Amino acid sequence: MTHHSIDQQPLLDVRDLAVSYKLYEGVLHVLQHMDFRVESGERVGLVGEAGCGKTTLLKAVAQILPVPPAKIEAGEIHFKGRDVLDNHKMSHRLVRRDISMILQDPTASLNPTLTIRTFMSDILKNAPHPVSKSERKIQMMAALEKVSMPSPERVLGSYPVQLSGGMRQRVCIAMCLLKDVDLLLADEPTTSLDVTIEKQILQLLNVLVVNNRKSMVLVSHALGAVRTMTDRTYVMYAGHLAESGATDTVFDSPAHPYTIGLFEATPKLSGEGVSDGIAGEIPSYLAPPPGCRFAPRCPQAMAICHEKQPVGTNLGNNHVVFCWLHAGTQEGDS
Amino acid sequence: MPDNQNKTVRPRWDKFKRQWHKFSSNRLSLLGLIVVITLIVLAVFAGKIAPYPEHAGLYLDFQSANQAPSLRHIAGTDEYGRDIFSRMLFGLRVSLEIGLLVLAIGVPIGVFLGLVAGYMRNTWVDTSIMRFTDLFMAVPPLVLALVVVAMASPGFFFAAIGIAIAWWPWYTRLTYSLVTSLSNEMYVKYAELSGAKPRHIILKEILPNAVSPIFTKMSLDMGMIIIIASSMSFVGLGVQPPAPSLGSMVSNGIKFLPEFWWIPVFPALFVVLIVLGFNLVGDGLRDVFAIEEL
Amino acid sequence: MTGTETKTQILEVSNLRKEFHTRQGKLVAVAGIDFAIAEGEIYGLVGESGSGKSTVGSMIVGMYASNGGEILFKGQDIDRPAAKRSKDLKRQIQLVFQDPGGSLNPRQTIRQILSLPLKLHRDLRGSALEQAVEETVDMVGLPLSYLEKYPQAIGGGEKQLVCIGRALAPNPSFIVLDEPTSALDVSIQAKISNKLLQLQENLGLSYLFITHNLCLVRNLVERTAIMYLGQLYETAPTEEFFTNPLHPYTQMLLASIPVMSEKEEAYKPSEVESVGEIPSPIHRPSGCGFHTRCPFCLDLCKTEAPRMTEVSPGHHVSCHLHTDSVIKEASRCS
Amino acid sequence: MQSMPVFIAKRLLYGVLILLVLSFAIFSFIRLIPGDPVRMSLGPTVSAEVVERLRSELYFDRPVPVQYAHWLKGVLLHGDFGQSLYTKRAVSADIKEFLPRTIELALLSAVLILVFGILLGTISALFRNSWLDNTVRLLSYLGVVTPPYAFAILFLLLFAYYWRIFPLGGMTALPPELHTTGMVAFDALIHGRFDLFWDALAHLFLPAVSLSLGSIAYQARIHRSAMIDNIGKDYIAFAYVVGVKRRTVIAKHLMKPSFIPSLTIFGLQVAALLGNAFLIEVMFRYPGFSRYSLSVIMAKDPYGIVSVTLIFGVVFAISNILIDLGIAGLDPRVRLRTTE
Repeated sequence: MTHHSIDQQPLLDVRDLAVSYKLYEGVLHVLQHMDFRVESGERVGLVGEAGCGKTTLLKAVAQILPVPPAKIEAGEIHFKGRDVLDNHKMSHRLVRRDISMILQDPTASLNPTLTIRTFMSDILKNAPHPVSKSERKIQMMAALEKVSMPSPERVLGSYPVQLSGGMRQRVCIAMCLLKDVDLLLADEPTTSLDVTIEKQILQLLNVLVVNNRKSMVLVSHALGAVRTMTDRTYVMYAGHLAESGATDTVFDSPAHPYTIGLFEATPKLSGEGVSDGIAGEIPSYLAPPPGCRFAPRCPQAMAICHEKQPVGTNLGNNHVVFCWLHAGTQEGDS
Repeated sequence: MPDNQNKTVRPRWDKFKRQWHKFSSNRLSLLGLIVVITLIVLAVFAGKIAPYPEHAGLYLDFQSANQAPSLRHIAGTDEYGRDIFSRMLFGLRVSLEIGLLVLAIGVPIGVFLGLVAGYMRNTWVDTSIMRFTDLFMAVPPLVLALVVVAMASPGFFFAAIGIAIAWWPWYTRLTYSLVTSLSNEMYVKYAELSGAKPRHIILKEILPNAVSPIFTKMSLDMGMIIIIASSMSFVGLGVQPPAPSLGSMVSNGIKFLPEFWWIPVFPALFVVLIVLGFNLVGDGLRDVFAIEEL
Repeated sequence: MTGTETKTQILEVSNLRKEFHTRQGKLVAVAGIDFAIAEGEIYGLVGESGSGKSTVGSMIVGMYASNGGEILFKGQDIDRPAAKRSKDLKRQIQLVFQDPGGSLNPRQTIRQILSLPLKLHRDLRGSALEQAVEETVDMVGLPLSYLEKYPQAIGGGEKQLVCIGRALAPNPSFIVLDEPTSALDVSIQAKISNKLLQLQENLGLSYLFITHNLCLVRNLVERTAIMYLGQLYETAPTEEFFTNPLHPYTQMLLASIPVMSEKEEAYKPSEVESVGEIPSPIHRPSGCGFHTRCPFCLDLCKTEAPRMTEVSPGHHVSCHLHTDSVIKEASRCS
Repeated sequence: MQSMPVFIAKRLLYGVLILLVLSFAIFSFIRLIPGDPVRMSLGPTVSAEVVERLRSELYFDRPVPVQYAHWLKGVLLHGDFGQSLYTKRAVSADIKEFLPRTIELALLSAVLILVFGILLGTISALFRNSWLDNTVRLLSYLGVVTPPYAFAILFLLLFAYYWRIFPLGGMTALPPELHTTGMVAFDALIHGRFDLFWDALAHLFLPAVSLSLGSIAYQARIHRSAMIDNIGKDYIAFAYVVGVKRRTVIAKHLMKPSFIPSLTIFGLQVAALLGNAFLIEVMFRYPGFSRYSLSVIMAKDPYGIVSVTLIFGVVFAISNILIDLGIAGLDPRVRLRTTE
């Protein structure tokens, strides 16, 4: 994906976003200096371990952050050229109309007290052009068939408890399809599913996005899924960006020590043995390291890493890495 | 992660300090604690603090009957000329005593049966204990307490017994559900697999994790029991006159409404204050422990 | 049937069955399986949710007895709950659970947690106990200061190290590892896996490694067995298992794994698409349990369950396609 | 598999069984403690012969189990709850007269608790941390810690003595001449006697409010926290994200699951309500079943006490079953669990 040019406006442009959570123990500075971009028709991957702020970023974009305890401290979120954080009714409507999100746990995403039919018709009742009951039924069935749901009629009358995990996630995707969105945010859509079902769901998502020329953000702990399904990838660590670039570049020649460590730590199907992993654990957000947040675990950390947060260095082709090791190797424009 | 190499770490104390910090950072909880401590001090030293300690019992001084609140009698006097404030302090002592007595009887029984039934789940022991518990929950608690007290004899001791009889099943239920869910915890399973004795499993693995909810409930219940005990005095089945009890002070005072409003109103407000104190503390505890469980 | 004949078997399982009675009906969790683990071997048991793999582990450690079959440990029958096992047997077989957070008592310090097995199994008291506890934390590579901490105060990987320490403290000879790294981040998973390998080698332990993660198995274990709906479908030395997978289910699983590089893609059988859902173990399909999803399903598969056959030394498959060459000619079902 | 009616029948049967055991225990207890209720009831002047005759009429000269069996036979076969030594009437007649009045009072209070508890809780949750929320929370805190008799005093003082908006107590000012169901206000309403209806309602109002305020406060607190708990749930976020209207999310997706804990707690409120009715009926001199029960209990009237306990138990059990049915109706998980 190299067709990014300055004059073309990205579909989603997150600039310098900072989000914190205020808890009993204190303030958790989760996201900081987050820059994130999705072009029209682009599939973007977001990679990082549990608790690194991936979900927070997506929820901030979809405007479903639980406020309080969450708080947007700084930054802008531009969607279709409009800063949607301006708290304007129009921005809200824009986000609701054109962005959908699949959450990690399909069981938690579906209201346990409502049937699938009730939930789906509530969505349709809010469509810009309300339709009759029979038309709604047709649309619901069509959406369920699009996600290759076996026996959609029966599913419509079911409560979520009566469906398997895979079927629940299909239902969630079908619900996202009921409105014609431009951007689909998929937050670990397959983490709670078995690997054979994961494959089916990922394939389904990919087909739906590619065929309808939608944009998608795919967050996944399954690095392989991000590799095969996205054009560009962001790597996050502890609420900070570690590196970003074209997916192939990031996977073939990772530059950030965290990315390298993460990829090495992932067990390979080709059987290359077990790596040592990365020493230490994720820092506490209550008192994160003042410099690079990865510095305490980084095998190559220098003095400056513990003091100052690294700035982005463009290694070429928009492969940007936030690491002091690469500072000074700048190539082209930043 | 830098390691704390300090050799003299005292984990229990650290944990207590952390919990205390959370508790005291909520001003309402702190206020509740201050209220409760003040009340306890007042109750313990009622004999020294009360301006007219002799008014606690049988005492007649019709000349100073039904006096409005003044500097001499800050809560006024009742129909026998007794200082209401002094009587309130002794009534407070009775209320706290009854609350403690009910908990002292009800909680050990309830928790013990809950532990046994929960640990011996799906055996005849479990079934019989829980059926027995149902028996005591088949009628509203106040009804059961009233029946028990009336059948025995009205007074401080049987009022406490009556309330305790209606109260312990709630602790059995709570403990039972705690034990049932804690028994599924992997650390309990591990201890069982390792051949730890039931005593160890119940006392060391399960009970410490069940203590905070039980303790929180006790604090919240203290207020509730004081209300119930005062209600029983109110209908004449609690502490018998001339011993002062807040409930009977209120009920006797009603007939003097509205002219001598202070006779029932101050004792009633006092009950509200006592219950408020214990509830604030209980809610504070619940917050602290809920956070701690995360 | 047994595996490698040259080594002595530490654990032999034959025709093991376990049923549970649920409100919906009888659930057959384990439907008659056979396998054997050699002294000093790491044996991988792989399966998706509902395959019954954890139930097998639970029976070995004595959480409950089976409903039929045999578990031999060092030649001695141990098929009964832990309460009825000898003290020495309880010491020799240890286990590590999936969720390190949930398997440590939050009201006990690490010292108290580690003391329990030492007291119960080795009857240590006083300074001998203290010394043994210190040796244990040292063995798993945690600092001594951790002894006075509560589990909530340490990281997920560190908690799992404590669990491993607890399992090792009584000097066992066999450890059941039930998804020991699934709840951990990839970078920490690698560290724990490494530690497990190192300890196994140093102490001459045997492991039963239960997991859903095929990539992990590939790099960690010597022999791999695959389970589906309570039955073993294929077992082989790990290298053989991944280079020459024979059972259609194995192939489907391998094909479903999202991988990180083209090199790994080469190990994925491409012709098998993932279809269908895992049937409920309460309503098991007749014949071969996999026939509802199998792309090569024969008429015979629907009526008759296949039996384990050795196709090459140490490689066993339970599939009609590999049992009887005559059947292969029979008609394929639609 | 079992169907809903079977489930209810099982629950009822178990409830009855428990109540029989309890009433037997209580009955034995009264009969075994020292003291002669017959002599107490008739007074010291009556001759021993009369006392003996009455004792024999009441089966009190037989062993305790026989006495109980006799009483139970009467209850089950003829709806005869025995003779009250306190009112000197058939207990069943007393029940018929007094119980409907207390049920009317309790029903009115229950409606107040549900409506206002849930309303206040909802407002509080939706405007979290606003001045409105803080006010509701403060008031509900005060409500929870105030004993019902304190409310009664406050209302009597303000609304009955000073402002004279409501009557001081009693059941009606007009003669309560209708006896269709025994519930005075209800009977007046179905007969179109609006003068009597307003009269009865005015007499019911302060008792019902005093009885329900504490529970309203508690109910509001529980409903608020249930709603706040659910607001943070993924399914609410998901409903917004897929485009359900805000109003629908609140009124349906948020409200329905929040009712489940709320309704569970309502069961406890009913228990408190039935217990506290004693105080309220005494304070407002309301001639209901609770006041009657209190007199019977105080008089140690054996057949009175068992009958009263049994009736309270039955009312309590029915209300619990209704609440459980309500929960099952809201929560398909419960429904599927109980019917499978």
